[in-house]
Amino acid sequence: MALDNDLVKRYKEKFGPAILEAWTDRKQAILVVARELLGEITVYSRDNEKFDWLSDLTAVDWPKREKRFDIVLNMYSFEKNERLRLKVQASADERVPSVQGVWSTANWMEREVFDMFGVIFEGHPDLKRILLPDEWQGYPLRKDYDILTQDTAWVRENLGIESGQ
Amino acid sequence: MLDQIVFYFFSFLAIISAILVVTRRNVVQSAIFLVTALLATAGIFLSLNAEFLFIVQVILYAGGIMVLFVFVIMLINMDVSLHQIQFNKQWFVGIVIALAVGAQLVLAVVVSESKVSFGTPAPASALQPSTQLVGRVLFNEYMLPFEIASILLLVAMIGAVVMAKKRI
Amino acid sequence: MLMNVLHFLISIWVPLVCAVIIVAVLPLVAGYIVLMERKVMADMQARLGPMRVGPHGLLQPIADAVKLLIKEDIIPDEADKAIFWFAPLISVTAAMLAMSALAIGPWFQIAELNVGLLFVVGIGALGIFGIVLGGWSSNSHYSLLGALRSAAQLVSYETAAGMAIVGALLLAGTLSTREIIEAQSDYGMWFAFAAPVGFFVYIVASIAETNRAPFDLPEAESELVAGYMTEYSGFRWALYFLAEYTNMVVVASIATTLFLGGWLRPFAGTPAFNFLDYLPTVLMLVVGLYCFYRAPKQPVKVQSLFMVAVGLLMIVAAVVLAAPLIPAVNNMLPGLKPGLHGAFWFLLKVGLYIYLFMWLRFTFPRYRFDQLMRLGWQFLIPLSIVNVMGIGVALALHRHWGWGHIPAFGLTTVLTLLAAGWLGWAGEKKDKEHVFVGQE
Amino acid sequence: MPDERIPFATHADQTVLGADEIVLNMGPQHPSTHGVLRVKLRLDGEKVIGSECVIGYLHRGVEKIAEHRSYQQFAPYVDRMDYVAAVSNGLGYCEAVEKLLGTEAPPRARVIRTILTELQRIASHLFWLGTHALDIGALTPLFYCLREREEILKIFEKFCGARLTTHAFRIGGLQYEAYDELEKDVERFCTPFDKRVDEYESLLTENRIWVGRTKGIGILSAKEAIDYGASGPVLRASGVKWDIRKAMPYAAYDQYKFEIPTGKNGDTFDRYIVRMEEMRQSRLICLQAIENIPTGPIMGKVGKVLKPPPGEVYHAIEAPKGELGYYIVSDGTTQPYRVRIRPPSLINLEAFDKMIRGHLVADVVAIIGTLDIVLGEVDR
Repeated sequence: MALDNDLVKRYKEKFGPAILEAWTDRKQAILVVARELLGEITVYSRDNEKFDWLSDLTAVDWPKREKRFDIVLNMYSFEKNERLRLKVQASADERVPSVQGVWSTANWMEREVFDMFGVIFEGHPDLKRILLPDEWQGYPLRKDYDILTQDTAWVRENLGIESGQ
Repeated sequence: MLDQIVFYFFSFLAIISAILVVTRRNVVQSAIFLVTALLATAGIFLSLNAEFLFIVQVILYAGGIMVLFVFVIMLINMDVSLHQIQFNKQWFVGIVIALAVGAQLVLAVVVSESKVSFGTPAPASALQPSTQLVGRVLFNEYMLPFEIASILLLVAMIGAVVMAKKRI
Repeated sequence: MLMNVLHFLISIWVPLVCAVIIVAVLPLVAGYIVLMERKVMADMQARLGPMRVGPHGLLQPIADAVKLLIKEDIIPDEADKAIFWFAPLISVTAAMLAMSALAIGPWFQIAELNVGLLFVVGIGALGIFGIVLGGWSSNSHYSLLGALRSAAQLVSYETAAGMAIVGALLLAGTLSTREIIEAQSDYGMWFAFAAPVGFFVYIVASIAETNRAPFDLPEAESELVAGYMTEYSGFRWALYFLAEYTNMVVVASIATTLFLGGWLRPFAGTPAFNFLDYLPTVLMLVVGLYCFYRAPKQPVKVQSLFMVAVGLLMIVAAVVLAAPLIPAVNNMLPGLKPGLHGAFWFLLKVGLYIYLFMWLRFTFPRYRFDQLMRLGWQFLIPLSIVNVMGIGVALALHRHWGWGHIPAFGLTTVLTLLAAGWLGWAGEKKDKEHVFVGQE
Repeated sequence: MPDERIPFATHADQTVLGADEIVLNMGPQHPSTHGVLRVKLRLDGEKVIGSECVIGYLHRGVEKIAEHRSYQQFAPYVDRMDYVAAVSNGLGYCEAVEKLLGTEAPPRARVIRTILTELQRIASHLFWLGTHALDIGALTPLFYCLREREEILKIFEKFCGARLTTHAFRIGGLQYEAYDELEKDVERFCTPFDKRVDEYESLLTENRIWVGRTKGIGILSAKEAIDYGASGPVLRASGVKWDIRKAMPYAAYDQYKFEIPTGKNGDTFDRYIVRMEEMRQSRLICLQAIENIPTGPIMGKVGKVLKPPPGEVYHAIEAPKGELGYYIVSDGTTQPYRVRIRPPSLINLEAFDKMIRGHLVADVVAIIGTLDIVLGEVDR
């Protein structure tokens, strides 16, 4: 359901074409914004719209789309008691501006997204794997990642036999 | 007889550990042998019934000063000194001086024994308890030197604090 | 010459036997203190503690010792082998040597030294070498940090403990352990009542010196794994534990000797309390009868038998303790009563003191290192110095102005407590001004 | 042969005093890192001047597993994240999927869910208190806490047969009717429980050592807490009065009266006080809930095969550790397209570096303890 309330109007007024889409899903507000302006939009959200708490930052992979990744930011405002979801789309070789400078908490969340999806965040101070070992190959939460590939490769390399899986 | 055995045992222990202190390269081992030497000396005091001296030796030197030594040694970087080659090798001068001092000592003993009579030493077991005596002498006859020494130590302590602490 | 040696040996047979008893029995005692600790802990934490080996876990220490003996003795590759090897021995030797000048009852003393108490304190402090060298030679960060903490802690609290001891020594006027106890008999009161502040300082300092909670930082398992013992295993590790528990016995014995009247019975000078003489016998009897009562309820027959054996042992002990109370026996062997009952009272007091340690351990959280140091240097050491001055004043009032004991000591104790209050208040105030580093 | 050992690691740069920095590694096998957390500390003497948490030792790829399971099949997996508070995890997941389906659990199921979740909060806080106190050196509270937690686990066992990883709820409601004495059991546990909390407090709150070890340690101001995304007791102890149970009520929380305890200084002591008070409030909620459990069905109208319409939902609940969020994307099939779990432990742990700087090594365990992390949830 398309969303067109005061909030969206304010965003559109401020950033114009950078607000690509706005709708609600299960009564939850979602804004899709331009990737390049993510930094400015988050600062505006935090300071002017009082969405001062970043509760979550994650990604979703849609391999069939041209821009396969959705970077999803869940923000919350203590003042308004309201959540807002920002989405940015990026293709595999596009860089997403880091929001680590806006919310310190984004540091590890972006590392996790990099770890799991291979999305590179521009301006992140220490972008490296967080949950998986540093030498891990591939990005597990991508839809085209096959757990067995890595598994068989590991077994072949370390045990010298063919994996039975 | 037994006294002599005890005495020679402690003396040899002290001398051997003292030699090891200066010849060991590993600082920690040197420190341990220094403790042994000090304790052996303390043992000689004890065999002479000088209990107070004995315990002062143990508490102050072995217990107090050496703990600080070991403490400091552990904190410094030991591998540096282990690999250094000593550059001021002056064995010759050292030996000459040592021989000279030794000869003087021997001479002194020989000369004095012929001139001065020491008298026979009292058997150790006949001595009075020494702690009270030491205390009394220290606080009556040598009151002033004792107090001067304490003040000196106090000054040293305050100085150390001032030097160590930038801001008081 | 052979005759000489023989003669010498005959002349020292009592101390020799005592020494053998101490060396042979202390490891066992340490094992049972561990068991007692686990039982006390279990009791305070609403559980049972060891129950499997022997009835009520009575054989647990022996099982533990066997386990530790047959365990592999691991020496890290990077360790300084020789020092790693003998460091625990230093600790144990120092702790056991310290026992030699202590008088457990008028009969049982290895060496009556003119400087007895100084000897105990000085030799006991040598154990620190074992800790420092062990920690250093393990070549591990945890060990080294633990050893450094331990050394710093021992040196700091040694000072406070020493000053607390000086207070009691002023009262006694001697360093010999035996004469100190006799002095308390002359005063008609234990020094714990004449110098309560000194006693308090000594309790705190002795806990810190033996690395017990709440001052167990050198081996704080949640921070430094096991401190200086981290790399040790098997019997070498057990030796450190033996040293620690022996040290506990040593400090408890010092406290008993100095402040709790040594082998003296409570109210030793008051005939109205003479019924307390029967307490040792009654206590042993009660324990023995309880063993008999519990014996049939043990699940295994061997355990029942063992329980009966323990009960019998207790009854025998009761009979032995009761013997000097019979006038005929007492007339025949007049030394028996002070000897046996003295040892009983001494050990009882030591046990209660150790129980206090355990109680505190299971009640309090752990101090942090800087807090520990602040407590030692800024509170306990000044307080112990004030305490010494207070006792000096009291003695002067008593000897030169003829005050009674109670007004003289009462007055100075109140003054010392005031000083303690001021010290605590000032420290608190300083704490509040303290800026936390992460918080500028 | 001179030995070439280095008594102190001295690779780091020199500080002003000329003393060497040490790098101390804590964990992953360390008694007080609550599992397999590894912390690299840069020390100047005993002072911590920097830290880095190395996590992932318990990573099981829960989010990937979700993409290959049906909605119901995935429900037991979430119990394995925060295994100290499995019921809360289950509640969050079930409610998120219900929201995605556009249904709601019937009132009776919601009240029972509330009771069990609050009991779980008490159990989780008890376990936190015991281990936190143990880390700081107080041995005894742990056993008292486990004694009470045991009672709660017994109730769980009676309710669903499992004690730890309960899988107590089903999508749409409950699978089984509550057993007969549930109300009585809960009442028997809750009535004396406030006295028990007082008992724990009497061991710790006034204790000088405890206060000395926790006051002023690991301070997180309200602004910093928000910046670091902290939630739950960590956020509330910093003075932000925010609780999802009040702000965006779920289950049956809108029916009950309770307070949100907050702290002032945001230090370890305040977090301790906040959690203690939360246990009391949870007890009150339980007592209110058992007074009036509505009758009726326990399972809503959901089919055997769940096919939520395409779309996405983010649903968060107030787990014992903080905001536990589920972001589920559906593509209209029986399996979720993407499940993102927002783990409160992980995000609270992120503030660790900020909190530890300038403190001593001994405070590391205090701060890890006060963050109340469960590595199963941090690593997922």
